[in-house]
Amino acid sequence: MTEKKQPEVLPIVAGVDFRFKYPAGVYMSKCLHELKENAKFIGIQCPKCKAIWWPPQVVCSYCHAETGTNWVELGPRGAVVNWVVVHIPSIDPRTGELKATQPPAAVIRLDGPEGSGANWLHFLEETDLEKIKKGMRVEAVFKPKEEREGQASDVLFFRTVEE
Amino acid sequence: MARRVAIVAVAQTKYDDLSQTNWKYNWEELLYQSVKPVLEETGLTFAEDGTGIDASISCHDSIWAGSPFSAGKTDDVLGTHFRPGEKIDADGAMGVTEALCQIASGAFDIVIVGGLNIDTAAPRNKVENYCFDPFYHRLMGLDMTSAGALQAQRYMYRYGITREQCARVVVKSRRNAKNNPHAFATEDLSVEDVLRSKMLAYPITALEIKPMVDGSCTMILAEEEKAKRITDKPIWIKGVKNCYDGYYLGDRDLADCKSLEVAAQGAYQMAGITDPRKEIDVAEIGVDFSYHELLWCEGLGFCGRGEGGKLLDSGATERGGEIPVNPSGGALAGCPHIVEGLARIAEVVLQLRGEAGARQVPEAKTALAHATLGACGQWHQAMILGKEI
Amino acid sequence: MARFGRRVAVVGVGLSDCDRSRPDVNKVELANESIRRCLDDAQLSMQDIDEVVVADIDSLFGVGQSQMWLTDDIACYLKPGVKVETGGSVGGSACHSAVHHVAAGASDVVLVTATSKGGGARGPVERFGGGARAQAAMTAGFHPIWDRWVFVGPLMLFAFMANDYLMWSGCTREAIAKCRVKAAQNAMKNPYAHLKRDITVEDVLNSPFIIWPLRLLEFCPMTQGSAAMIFASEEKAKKITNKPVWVEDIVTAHSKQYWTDAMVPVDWGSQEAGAVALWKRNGITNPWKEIDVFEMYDPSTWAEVIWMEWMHLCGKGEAWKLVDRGATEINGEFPLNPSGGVVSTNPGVPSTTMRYIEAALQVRGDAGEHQVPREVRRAVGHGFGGTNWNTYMLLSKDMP
Amino acid sequence: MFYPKELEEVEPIWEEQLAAVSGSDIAYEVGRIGTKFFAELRDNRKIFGIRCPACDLVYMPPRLSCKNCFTELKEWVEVSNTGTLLTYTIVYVPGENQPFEPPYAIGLIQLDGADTALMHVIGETDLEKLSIGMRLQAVFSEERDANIRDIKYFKPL
Repeated sequence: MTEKKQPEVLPIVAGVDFRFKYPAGVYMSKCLHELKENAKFIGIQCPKCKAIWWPPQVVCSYCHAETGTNWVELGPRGAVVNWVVVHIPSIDPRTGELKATQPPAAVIRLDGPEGSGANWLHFLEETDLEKIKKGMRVEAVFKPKEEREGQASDVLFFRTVEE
Repeated sequence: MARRVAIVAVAQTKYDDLSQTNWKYNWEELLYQSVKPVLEETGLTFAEDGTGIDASISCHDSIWAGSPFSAGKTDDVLGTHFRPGEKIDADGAMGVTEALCQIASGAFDIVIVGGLNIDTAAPRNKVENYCFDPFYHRLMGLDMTSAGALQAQRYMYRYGITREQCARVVVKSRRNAKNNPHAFATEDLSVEDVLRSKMLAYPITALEIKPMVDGSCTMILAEEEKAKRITDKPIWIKGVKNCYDGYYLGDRDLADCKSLEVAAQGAYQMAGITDPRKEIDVAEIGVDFSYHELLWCEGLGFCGRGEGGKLLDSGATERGGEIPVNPSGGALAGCPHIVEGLARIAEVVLQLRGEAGARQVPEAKTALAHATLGACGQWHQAMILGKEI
Repeated sequence: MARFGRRVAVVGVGLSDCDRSRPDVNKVELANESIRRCLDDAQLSMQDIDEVVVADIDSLFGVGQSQMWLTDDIACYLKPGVKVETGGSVGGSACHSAVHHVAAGASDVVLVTATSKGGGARGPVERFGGGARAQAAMTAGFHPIWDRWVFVGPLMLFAFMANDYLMWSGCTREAIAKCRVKAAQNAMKNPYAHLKRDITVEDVLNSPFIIWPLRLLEFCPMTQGSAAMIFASEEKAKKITNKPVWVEDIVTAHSKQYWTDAMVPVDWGSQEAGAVALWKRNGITNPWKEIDVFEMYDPSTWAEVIWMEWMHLCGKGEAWKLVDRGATEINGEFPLNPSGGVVSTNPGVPSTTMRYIEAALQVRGDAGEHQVPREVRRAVGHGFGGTNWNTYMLLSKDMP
Repeated sequence: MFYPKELEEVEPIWEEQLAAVSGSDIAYEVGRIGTKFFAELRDNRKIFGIRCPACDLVYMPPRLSCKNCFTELKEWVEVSNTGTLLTYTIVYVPGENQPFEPPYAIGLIQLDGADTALMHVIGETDLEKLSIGMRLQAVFSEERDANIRDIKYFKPL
């Protein structure tokens, strides 16, 4: 465009600050209550292909069978499968607020019955990268019962354990 | 279209206010309540040996879902793990058109379409305000209701439509909804009740807008041969067209509905319909506000311009009338955003199959399902369905 | 064998100028820019367009039901249209919709439009740039109760992917850096690319960690830009252009709701499922030999390398070695992302459309300075997006 | 009950969160067309439309591209600050981004010299006395920030 230099117009502020109610649903509610009340991890097992779903869900992602009430207990111990360390400031999308630095995030394979298991993304207590190894055994550390809210954050982090 | 396509099964949940139960079901659990019945009815699975459902389409509006990539929430129940799935970010009726094209193109034989919304989890006014451009409309505080009020006022002014006529649409809708087990709002209302309810944006009152409810609707579409094998009551899609009007409300005379006329004529032409009022046995149309039904009836060619009020007064749009409109009660009796148009298609499928129960229109052979989206009906879709091929 | 009832071809492509910010246009004007270029490319007028498919992710870009606002500027006024929202793959999903509509006979000439221009932050997060906000906006696509609180956008996903690959493949960080330098070299040849810095392997290796072990230069930028494509039926395509690019096949694969398995990574099976279907269905037994150009959606350099393996372009653990010896360079044995890829230009919504456009331009021989120095008969464009959505389009010079 | 009893009877958990990263502080770049329009409003209290020579239409608000013929629009036309009310409504319920406390009136106003109407607020009026076809005049805000609210409202003439 060959128009002469235009006066500046700042971007127009016209945002909408909106919040939604997000339901956990019956399966996840059941599992979150179990975390809160009994500090237990209950996953659900597909009756057809035996895949374990954590968090529990209504149908099996793999074979579309209904999972029903085929609960299986997982954890509280598991093994570290993969891990990363966040180096940048991030925003909590739930509140829009800046998050302080966070501990290393890891995928933990929670122990299931007969050598099975299910993966969960959570935090590690160990912050020394040198010490984190694949296969490292860890255990869930819960908030005190009175502080638990029925959230995934009722588990504070996973602590390294010797076995 | 290159191949004939039929709808072989439909299911809807009851449309209800989930906030009453503290939003008991999450997205996939709500959708699964309509997915399971269509799977059971057809006996279809997601088998990949050529006998199963080939692809899935989920329909929701990411802005009403309150998160991007919202199809993730419904993948599992629609069986898309490592399989074809698409997401239509508009009314489910557009999803049905998409499924139609996916099948007619030869890409797939059987496609499942599911749509849902949890209206009551979303702040309606804020979401609707967010749907306007940030420069000219949003800062005027517009939402769909105030925009609709501008259209209602212009329409009433130009054609002498009365507020009582608009209110009668609501009365009729509630009366019809009594016969619909999926409907939410079924109480008896008088014209006075409607007019005396809280004024939201003149002339639209609280009873003249669709209530906020939650629910889901799912259907399965199939190509000709498989459709005939799956069911002895396939319902054929005979014509469909959708159309967008311009965005700026001030660009058009709001008493017109040009995009609806284009969509309707396109669908009629495809289906070989020349006199819609005579040839269509039942119509389910997208009515977000009372005046919509009158104005859309004109755009659909059920009567002349400005005659929407008279058409209603004549009783022609009653269930026993010449051209029954919304015998289910329509969205004014409660149907969530996004599901609205999809459920209209599901309702006419039930009518054509003769499975509409107490709301059945006798001997329905050809039906129209209409959907609309956007401020003042910017987008419309008309679909003609038929019992016979 | 034709896969569809009617043959479909790409007859026009258009890209806007791409940059970190395009303050000279608002969103609909930015969409308009690439559409004008696309119509010029096809030598069509807006009246020739039968239908428009809009790709967008409303929750990320600050306007709901964006197809409504876009209508006037995307040649959709009084025309039919579709609105698609998948993930970053959405610009590809929209193309697939257009192909289906043409093949079905619903329309003859369909325009696809994808635009990325959102609102910017004003407030306490502004000093961190839009990056943190963009990551958070994408994090919002994860499960609100289960996943949002722990995730840091797709960044975290690719960091996990990198760590996993480092653990078992024997891969060197230099190989990955080389791959990033290759992207920069290609981008410098592409007038529509965003990042065109002449970077070195050292630059990449010295760039800071954003999420260990992922470095800043190994991840894609944030770009504003738009892209448009026109698809037409056989009959129309032959009239419109003497260089139609035929759509041989399209594939979409999606995966399950929860993301944790993608961090392990198990869920890259979605990339695999899509690619395997594409190769198998089209009789391609050795894609490395039979595909002349591959445009992959590479949000991170790590993804480009790792997904080569998942897409069966090479064996497990081999990709980094191929990259290391320059096999994927523009004049290498398997030109991968001659456009510079997503790591150089990432508007998000149009990113997949851009991959398809690059594949089409390469088949046409119109890619200019970044045209690969070999005969291109078959090219593949790939798209990726949340929630692990993969799209593939196989384009060919020869009519299927 | 659709699901097994033990699930249907669970006390539901739900959480209220931001929809995405939304926020009232999000700002949108207006582009060069918008810059001209809003700068004229702010600096000169003038309202500009843009003309499509092919369709002979003056668009209000101005835009880059004609929706009918896709002509790229360049011809700026100053339109009057008076116009005719095409339709209106009175908003009674509070809502997001509203310029005034309800009840207030908004309407589509076709300014003299423009072929399409602008959506705006109607002020300095008895809400009972509004009528379609009435003449209105723009009242500018004292403090103007280059946005559509630089026109405070339109008042009856």
